[in-house]
Amino acid sequence: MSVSLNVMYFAWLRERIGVSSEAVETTAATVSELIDELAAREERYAVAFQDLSVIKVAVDQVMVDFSTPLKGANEVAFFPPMTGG
Amino acid sequence: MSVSLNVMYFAWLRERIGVSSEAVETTAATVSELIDELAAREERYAVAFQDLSVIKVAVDQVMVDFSTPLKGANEVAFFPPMTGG
Amino acid sequence: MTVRVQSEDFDMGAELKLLSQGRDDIGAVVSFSGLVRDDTGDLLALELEHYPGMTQAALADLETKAFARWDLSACLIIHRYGKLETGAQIMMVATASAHRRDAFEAAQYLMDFLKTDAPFWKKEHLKSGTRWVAQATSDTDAKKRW
Amino acid sequence: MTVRVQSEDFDMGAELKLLSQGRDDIGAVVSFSGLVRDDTGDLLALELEHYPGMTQAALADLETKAFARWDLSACLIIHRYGKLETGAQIMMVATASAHRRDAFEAAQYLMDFLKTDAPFWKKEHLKSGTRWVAQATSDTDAKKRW
Repeated sequence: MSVSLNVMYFAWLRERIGVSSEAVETTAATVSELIDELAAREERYAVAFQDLSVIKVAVDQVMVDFSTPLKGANEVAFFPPMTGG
Repeated sequence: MSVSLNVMYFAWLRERIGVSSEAVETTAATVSELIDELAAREERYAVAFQDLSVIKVAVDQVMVDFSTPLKGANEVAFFPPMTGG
Repeated sequence: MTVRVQSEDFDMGAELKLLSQGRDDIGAVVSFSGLVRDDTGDLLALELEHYPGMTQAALADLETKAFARWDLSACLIIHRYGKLETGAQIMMVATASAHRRDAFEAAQYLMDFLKTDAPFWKKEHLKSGTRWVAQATSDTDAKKRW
Repeated sequence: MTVRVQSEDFDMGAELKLLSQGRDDIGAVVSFSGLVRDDTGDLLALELEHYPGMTQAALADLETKAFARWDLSACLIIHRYGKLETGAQIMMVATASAHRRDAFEAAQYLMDFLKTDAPFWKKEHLKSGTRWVAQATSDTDAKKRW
């Protein structure tokens, strides 16, 4: 069963992928699977998701790890480690 | 040989002794001896210098301990532990 | 407990005044402000991006944790986004307490977590091009003491 | 490095602005302000006495030590004396540095030593009479960490 997610990208992830957010139809069960799906789409995604050690993810605005299930999720955001303050 | 000192009192020491500063002619060689001399003068001094554990002293505006010699000193100040800030 | 995320500058003095105004239980106010620094003489501007849906909640969550841990009377975080010049104010935190220790520790705690847990990203506009600021190891380390 | 000992109030915001004005090497400014607090509802005023000949030098000495120990760009201490009402500003310190850690630690250091090493004495004017504030054990203890 596929779900529709609002997928967001920030900072250099946004710049590499070229959009700040997009609607994604996916059958991915977890964040990891979603990343694999995206990376398989096009070169720009593959490049952006190359090194997962410098990527963080939030599901519905809560920071989670890559194994988190997407069941019931609406918004998934990918971004580099934060540099506020 | 006696020297002339400007002796100052602050906070409750000033209140107990009743003056904020006075000229003192003394033959005391150290701060301790000066305290003994003062305490022997009058009741108000004896009361003020009763508990030396709550009294600090500065000689020429530098904090010192009671054994410090008075040779060459001009100003001796007695006060309780500081409570700034 | 107040959190403001805005592009406009803020008036540090006015904010600090407001924090303790009309209160007689505050003995100590600590503030931190972060300014755009130019180490190399190469910086044209600093650009801050954030995740609007998440930022406010992330900062409010930090304040809630600080309140639970220290005896605080008041707390404020203001964080800007957008393009900022050298010397400009990026953000501020302020903490108020009866005692200085609580105010100091809570302000440091807020800063240490804000650096790595609030969804902001900095991009440097340099004479030689642009560069995304990487998270400092010293910042991930700083959190460990709490 | 600036020290001011005065009876008049001061403008925290203006002082903080001055501290970093026209400089691009400052990334972090930390300030502390101490206010007259009324725990019991019994306080009419707080009176501060100091030792004019010694105060300025004692505070300047603290700043010199802080500069020697941390990487500071600027430093300010303002301390008031005289009779102050509940809620009034008693004093402030501010430290500026490239990095927040230096600014935070130096400000705490200055406060910890100022509390017990600067020649100020506080007298509380209470509804029930007057009382000289005793030095807190927590204040003599606080210095030991440095």
